[in-house]
Amino acid sequence: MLKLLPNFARWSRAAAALTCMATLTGCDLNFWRMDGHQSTMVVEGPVAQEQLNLFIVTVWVTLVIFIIVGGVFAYATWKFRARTEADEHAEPPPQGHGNPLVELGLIGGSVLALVIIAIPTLKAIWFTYDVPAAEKANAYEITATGYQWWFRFEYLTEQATVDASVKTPLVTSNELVIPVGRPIRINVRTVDVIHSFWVPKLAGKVDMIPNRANFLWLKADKPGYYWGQCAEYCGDSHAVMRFRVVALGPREFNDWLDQQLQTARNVAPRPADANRPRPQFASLRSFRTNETGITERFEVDPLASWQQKQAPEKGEDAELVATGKQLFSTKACISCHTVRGHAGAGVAGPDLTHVGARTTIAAGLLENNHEQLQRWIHNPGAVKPGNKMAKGYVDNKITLTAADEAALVAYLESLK
Amino acid sequence: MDALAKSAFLTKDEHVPTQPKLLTHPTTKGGLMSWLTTVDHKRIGFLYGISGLFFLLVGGFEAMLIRLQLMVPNNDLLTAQQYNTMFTMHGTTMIFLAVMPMSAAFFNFIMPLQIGARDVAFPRLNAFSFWVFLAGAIILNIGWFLPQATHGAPDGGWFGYAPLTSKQFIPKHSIDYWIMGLQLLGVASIAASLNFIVTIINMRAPGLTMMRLPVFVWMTLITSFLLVLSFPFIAIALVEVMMDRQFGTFFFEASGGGMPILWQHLFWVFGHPEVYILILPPMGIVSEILPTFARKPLFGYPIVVFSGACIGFLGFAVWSHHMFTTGLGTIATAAFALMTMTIAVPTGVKIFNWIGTLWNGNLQMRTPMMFALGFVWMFMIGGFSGIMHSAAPADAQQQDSYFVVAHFHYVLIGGSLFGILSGIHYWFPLMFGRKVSEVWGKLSFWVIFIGFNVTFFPMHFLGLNGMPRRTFTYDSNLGWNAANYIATIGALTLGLGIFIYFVVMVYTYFKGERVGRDIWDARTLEWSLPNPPPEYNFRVIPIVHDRDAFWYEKHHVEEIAKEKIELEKVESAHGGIHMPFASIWPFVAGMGLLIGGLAVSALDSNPAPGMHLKLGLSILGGVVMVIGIYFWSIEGNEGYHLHLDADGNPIEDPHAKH
Amino acid sequence: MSSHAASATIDHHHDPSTSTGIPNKKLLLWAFLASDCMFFGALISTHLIYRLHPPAGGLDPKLIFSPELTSFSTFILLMSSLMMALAVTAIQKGNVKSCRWSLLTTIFFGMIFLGCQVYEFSHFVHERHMLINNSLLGSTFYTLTGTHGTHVAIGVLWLSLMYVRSFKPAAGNPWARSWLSHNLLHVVTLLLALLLTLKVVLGLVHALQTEPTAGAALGHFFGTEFIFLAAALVTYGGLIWFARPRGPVAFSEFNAIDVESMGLYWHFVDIVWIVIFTAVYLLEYL
Amino acid sequence: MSAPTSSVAAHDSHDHDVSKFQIYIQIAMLLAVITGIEIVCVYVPFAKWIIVTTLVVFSVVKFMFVIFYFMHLRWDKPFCTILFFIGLTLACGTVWALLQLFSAEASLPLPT
Ligand code: HEA
Ligand code: HEA
Ligand code: HEC
Ligand code: CUA
Ligand SMILES: [Cu+2]
Repeated sequence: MLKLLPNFARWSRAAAALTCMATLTGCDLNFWRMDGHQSTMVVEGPVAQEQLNLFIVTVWVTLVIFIIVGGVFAYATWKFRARTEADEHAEPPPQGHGNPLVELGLIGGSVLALVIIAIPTLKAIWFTYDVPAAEKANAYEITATGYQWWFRFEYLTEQATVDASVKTPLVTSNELVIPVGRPIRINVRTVDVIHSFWVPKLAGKVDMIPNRANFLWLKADKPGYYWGQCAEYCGDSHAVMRFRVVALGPREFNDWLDQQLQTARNVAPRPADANRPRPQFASLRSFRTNETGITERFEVDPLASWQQKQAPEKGEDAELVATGKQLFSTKACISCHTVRGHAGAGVAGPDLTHVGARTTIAAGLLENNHEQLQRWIHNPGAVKPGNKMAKGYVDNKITLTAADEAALVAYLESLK
Repeated sequence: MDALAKSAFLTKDEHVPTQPKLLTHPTTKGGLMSWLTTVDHKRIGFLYGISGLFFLLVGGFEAMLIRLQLMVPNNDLLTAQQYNTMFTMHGTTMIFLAVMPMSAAFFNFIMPLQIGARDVAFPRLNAFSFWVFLAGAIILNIGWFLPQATHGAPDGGWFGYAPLTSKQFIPKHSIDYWIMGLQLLGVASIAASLNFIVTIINMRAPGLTMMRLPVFVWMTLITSFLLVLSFPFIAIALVEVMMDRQFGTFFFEASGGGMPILWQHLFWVFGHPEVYILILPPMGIVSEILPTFARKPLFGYPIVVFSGACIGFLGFAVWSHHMFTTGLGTIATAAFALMTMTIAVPTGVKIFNWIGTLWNGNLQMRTPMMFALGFVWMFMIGGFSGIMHSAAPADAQQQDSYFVVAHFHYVLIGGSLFGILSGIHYWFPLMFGRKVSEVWGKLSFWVIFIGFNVTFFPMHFLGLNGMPRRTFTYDSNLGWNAANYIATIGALTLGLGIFIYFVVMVYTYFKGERVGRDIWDARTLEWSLPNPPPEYNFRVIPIVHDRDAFWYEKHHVEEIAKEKIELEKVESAHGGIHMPFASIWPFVAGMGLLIGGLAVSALDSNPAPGMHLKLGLSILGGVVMVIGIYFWSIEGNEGYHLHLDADGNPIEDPHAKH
Repeated sequence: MSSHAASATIDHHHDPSTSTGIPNKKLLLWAFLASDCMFFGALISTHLIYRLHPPAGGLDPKLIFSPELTSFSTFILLMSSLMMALAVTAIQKGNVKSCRWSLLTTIFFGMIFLGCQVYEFSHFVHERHMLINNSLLGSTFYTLTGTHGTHVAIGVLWLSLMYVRSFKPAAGNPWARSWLSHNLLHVVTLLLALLLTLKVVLGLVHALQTEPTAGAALGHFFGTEFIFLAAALVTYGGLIWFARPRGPVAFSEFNAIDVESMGLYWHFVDIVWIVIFTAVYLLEYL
Repeated sequence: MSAPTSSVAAHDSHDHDVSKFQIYIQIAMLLAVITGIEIVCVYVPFAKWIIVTTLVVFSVVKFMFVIFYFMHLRWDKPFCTILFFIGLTLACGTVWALLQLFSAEASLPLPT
């Protein structure tokens, strides 16, 4: 039996070599690549950068210790192991009990290593906590509120038009648009359970905790489209509670603001044109529960996709949109949603005033296009388990025909 | 004066009246009844061990489902609900029902043997602890077998952050089971730990001073202290959520001014010491195994002991490092970050001393040694990622990401579990008189070792690449596909490894090679016993002359033999070996808690239908428990005396009292 | 061994059968009390945190608490501690009778404390409208003091069992055979007596408070509580009957450790109250 | 049961017994008096911190008297004291830390 052992070792060595080769020659098993949309290793803002720098310090310190300690450990194991039968039965070695000097030295060394980590840690704690004093004046304040399972963003300093006389702070959801180069101070709040606000490329997370006035700050160094996600377990659909941050240059940001501050857009009625093709919706397709909601086209350049979304859809069908607008009221959508300037003052769901100008819906889960919109309003529960809109469908007994859905989608898409 | 007889233990019921029928002591030595009534610390150890291993499989199965779900993006093997239940139960099961009871198994089985005691200080309390543990385990898991819509297994995460656990957000009873289950597990742990503390402090063999205690015993002691001092906090926290859920109080209810953050503090005041509760016993085990197979004493014994105590103490001052992202403010964050870092020092000391133990040794690479060495490697890596977490700003990116998952599985599996698996291998011959085959043992080690690293190493990268934990699904565009796929393959390998491990153990139990006493040429007292050790453990209580007591005995054979004869004479003059009576009452009391606990958590408090049933059953449970405790207290704690023949077999003498 | 019993003196501070000389039970209790410190630490911190950061519009404890009653019950608890200490000294000297009396007094004081608490709670609920589920103050206050009350109640139960235990007949005593049923009945009678007394006294207090004149109060009291009063008297008779001398008992200075460990628990409950009294009640009046 | 470990201790502890009764009564009186003073203290028009400190000192004194005399720590092996004080210190430390944490500005509850 014992002879099997060396064989086994040889096999496993061979297997290990094979696996390494396979991985290296790229069977796409490149698990060490850390450049995804939510990477904390490729960052775009000073807060995340500070956090990354600190992380790198800890990596180096522990790596050096690991190499030293591990080296000695490996050497000891190798050097003093019993190799032969004779070794096995050798006289026991000297029964030494320890050496206080060695211990003290090692303790001293460990403390030193910790000091190397502690200093940048302390520095970073103060730096990442709040907007640096020098930049305070320039900071832009936003309140982010977590809901099961989506995010609401309130621009405290921007007054949006409701009608000629009434203004309210600007509210959007699930896509947070910020100006590049300005520190953003975000108050994080929640209406229900604990959520967490996390845009890895811009800053580490801060939890949204009931009855607690948390905040964080971040800054985007360059224009971009950043992925974010709720990072505290908050119930059924925690995994799909996502959001986006779009950072724009000052001019673009102001343009965007101007557009947002206006009330919802109305599609100008046009003379009926029998030749113009009406938007076609694929006959209702049943999606798999967790089928991906994002297309590859979108992937290539999300920021460009976002910019495209700002312009009105081509070939809008005013009639259809008008029907949709009607349905939006009659089908009780308004009980939860607000479309500023149109109908509805609901606050249980995301603000939909400019929903057509977003790239994603359902809290970053689905791309905002006809298919996904229709998929969403057809049966939100199938897309996002347990979500509150599905519950609303049950309570309010909302039933939509295919034609209703088409109209609603057209309406939603028109809301730029 | 006759000191033995003076013990309050023996003399109290000096004039035993003829016992009423109800109080006759059970004497069966076999069958179910003997297990329900046993007060023998070794048998109780087995009960803990078997339950722990069983729940390791359960928790492992849950882990496999988790990994299979995450194998590919947008997978729908499990629903969101099922997945959330799965990781909650996986975490809770592994920590409270697998690793802790397996540690308790060693505390029970090994610790009294190592200190030269015949039993623990309070044998019936020990049995009670186990039955309460079992009741807690049953309540925790009962939801699997009940309607999922209204009951279901717990799904609030293993640290059950308020207010998600409130009735408003999870109206199902799943959370009630979680609360009650943990509460009972806490009772069990506190009772058991009090017992161990008294045992270690008071029941040591003569000559066994504290600074001669085997390191495993020291770690048992420190762990027990951590348990009795940390569990109260979670107990109170659980009481508070329970009140919130059942009586509408506002402890964690923001609408009434409550602060849910308080739950996090109360939980982690318990939670952090808890992780040291999970690691210190395996550290003790490894500190036994390394010297044995290096064939030299532990390097720097006093420092290892002291650093263990340090870790335990510091463990109470770092809890907020789990809350770095909750907006503690700069000062608190800095304080907890620095405190957390200091823990690296005593822990490092242990690592250095283990390496020092190997140095100049004569290392015999047997299976337990392989697991122990694996432990040191893996724990070190896990410790390093712990240190990375302690840098609070960096942790803002890592918290609740797979980087944390990687960290704690390195310390929990690579640490705790490896330590326990090595302990099983090490003491198997003592427990069953059979030895695991080296080939199969090493095979299982390598499969587990490789599987483990393949599973969890990539998770570091996943975490840094922004994958949050507790997500039942992920999109394919985030660069997480490869690592998740590999991790799942690794997990299957790991599962295979554990499977082999189990099969080998079962095989060995029935068919393994029989071995004699002390097959490892070990150093501590338990190896001086025949295997399996007799009910009474020690024919004569030994006198301890040195730190590695048995090693000393083996090198001073004649002196010890003479001494033993003397001691035996003295002891038999005092009536021989004193044994505690078996008793059914701890079991009865435990079952009362089970019934009451189930009733309280399973039934609705408001409107009527279930109300009477609930009240009735809760009262029934209470009554059964009180009956158990009442009879337990009046049956008295006297025992009987054993007399041995030359071979160490008890001579039948059923009437021998005292 | 029996020769030993005669050899009289035991050292109550040294048990040679253990490694440290501390009896196992005593050590168990001290370790448990260390753990209990953490229990109450958690409860008290919860209460204090919410007192220091109360919700807007929460209840004001100043308008709710009444220092007179609480001071009284604090005093009572202190006295019960004294009696407990005396009980231990008595049994250590082998003075079973004196120990029994001290135990009974301790139980009695403990019951008064519980009575005060029951009264206080019902007063707060009915008169001051502080419920466990209508305010954060109610939640933390009732949970904290209720947990303490539960500790006292367990203590009373333990004391009662110990008191009854002190009648356990010694071997050879003809009563030994029916001891179990006797014991059970004795316990039940004692507990009944305690509960009935509590009920009656609370009834009396209630009557005195609600009725305008003392006469009316008495009338009301007898009207509603007569049955309970009668039952209570019966149980007292029962207790006296159970306590009649019945030959030698198996309760002596060897049981001192049992009484002493129980005492540790009791005193601890008392000092926890000292802390609660200061932190929860007194500080509110500043 | 383990075998005897140390020689039988000298029986000198009995010297205390005679006076114990007296001691207990005196302490009980003292405790009652302190409680009385405490209640009066609350209404004295001194600065708040003085009164709070006084009250805390008083309850610590009561606490110590009870554990050292009524609970015999004074006459017992010091180990009991150590054991209990481990729990006591940790509990006090944790309570203190929690109160501090919740008083930090960042942790105050939301204004309503
Ligand atoms: C066995 C259990 C165990 C152990 C032993 C540890 C040990 C440590 N843990 Fe870990 N931890 C967990 C179990 C454990 N942990 C669990 C379960 C969680 C997650 C809970 C959850 O969220 O679900 C967690 C989470 C966790 C966090 C929170 C992460 C987050 O959620 O944001 C942090 C933060 O500081 C942390 C830190 C540490 C540190 C510093 C140690 C130290 O004790 C490690 C010390 C060891 C070493 C450093 C290695 C050896 C030392 C040397 C060779 C000396 C020289 C080294 C230096 C000088 C650096 N752990
Ligand atoms: C001691 C504790 C312990 C142990 C041993 C383990 C063991 C394992 N754990 Fe886990 N784990 C935790 C404690 C532990 N875990 C905790 C506390 C959490 C956090 C929970 C929370 O967030 O609330 C967690 C969370 C957690 C997650 C994250 C879930 C999420 O956040 O979404 C994952 C994902 O991969 C995981 C995987 C595994 C795997 C693959 C194993 C493997 O080691 C398991 C190996 C064992 C077996 C496989 C069983 C034996 C074999 C068989 C039964 C035979 C055949 C079986 C098959 C091959 C199918 N664990
Ligand atoms: C009971 C309340 C409720 C009703 C009724 C309701 N919704 Fe919603 N809606 C929600 C909630 C809550 C969300 C956010 C869900 C999530 O992402 O978790 C939402 C999300 C949406 C979104 C995605 C918005 C975004 O930015 O992510 C759209 C579009 C939408 N609803 C359209 C509709 C339409 C059309 C109707 C009527 C047919 C409707 N809703 C009815 C509550 C409701
Ligand atoms: Cu919100 Cu997770
Ligand atoms: Cu921790």
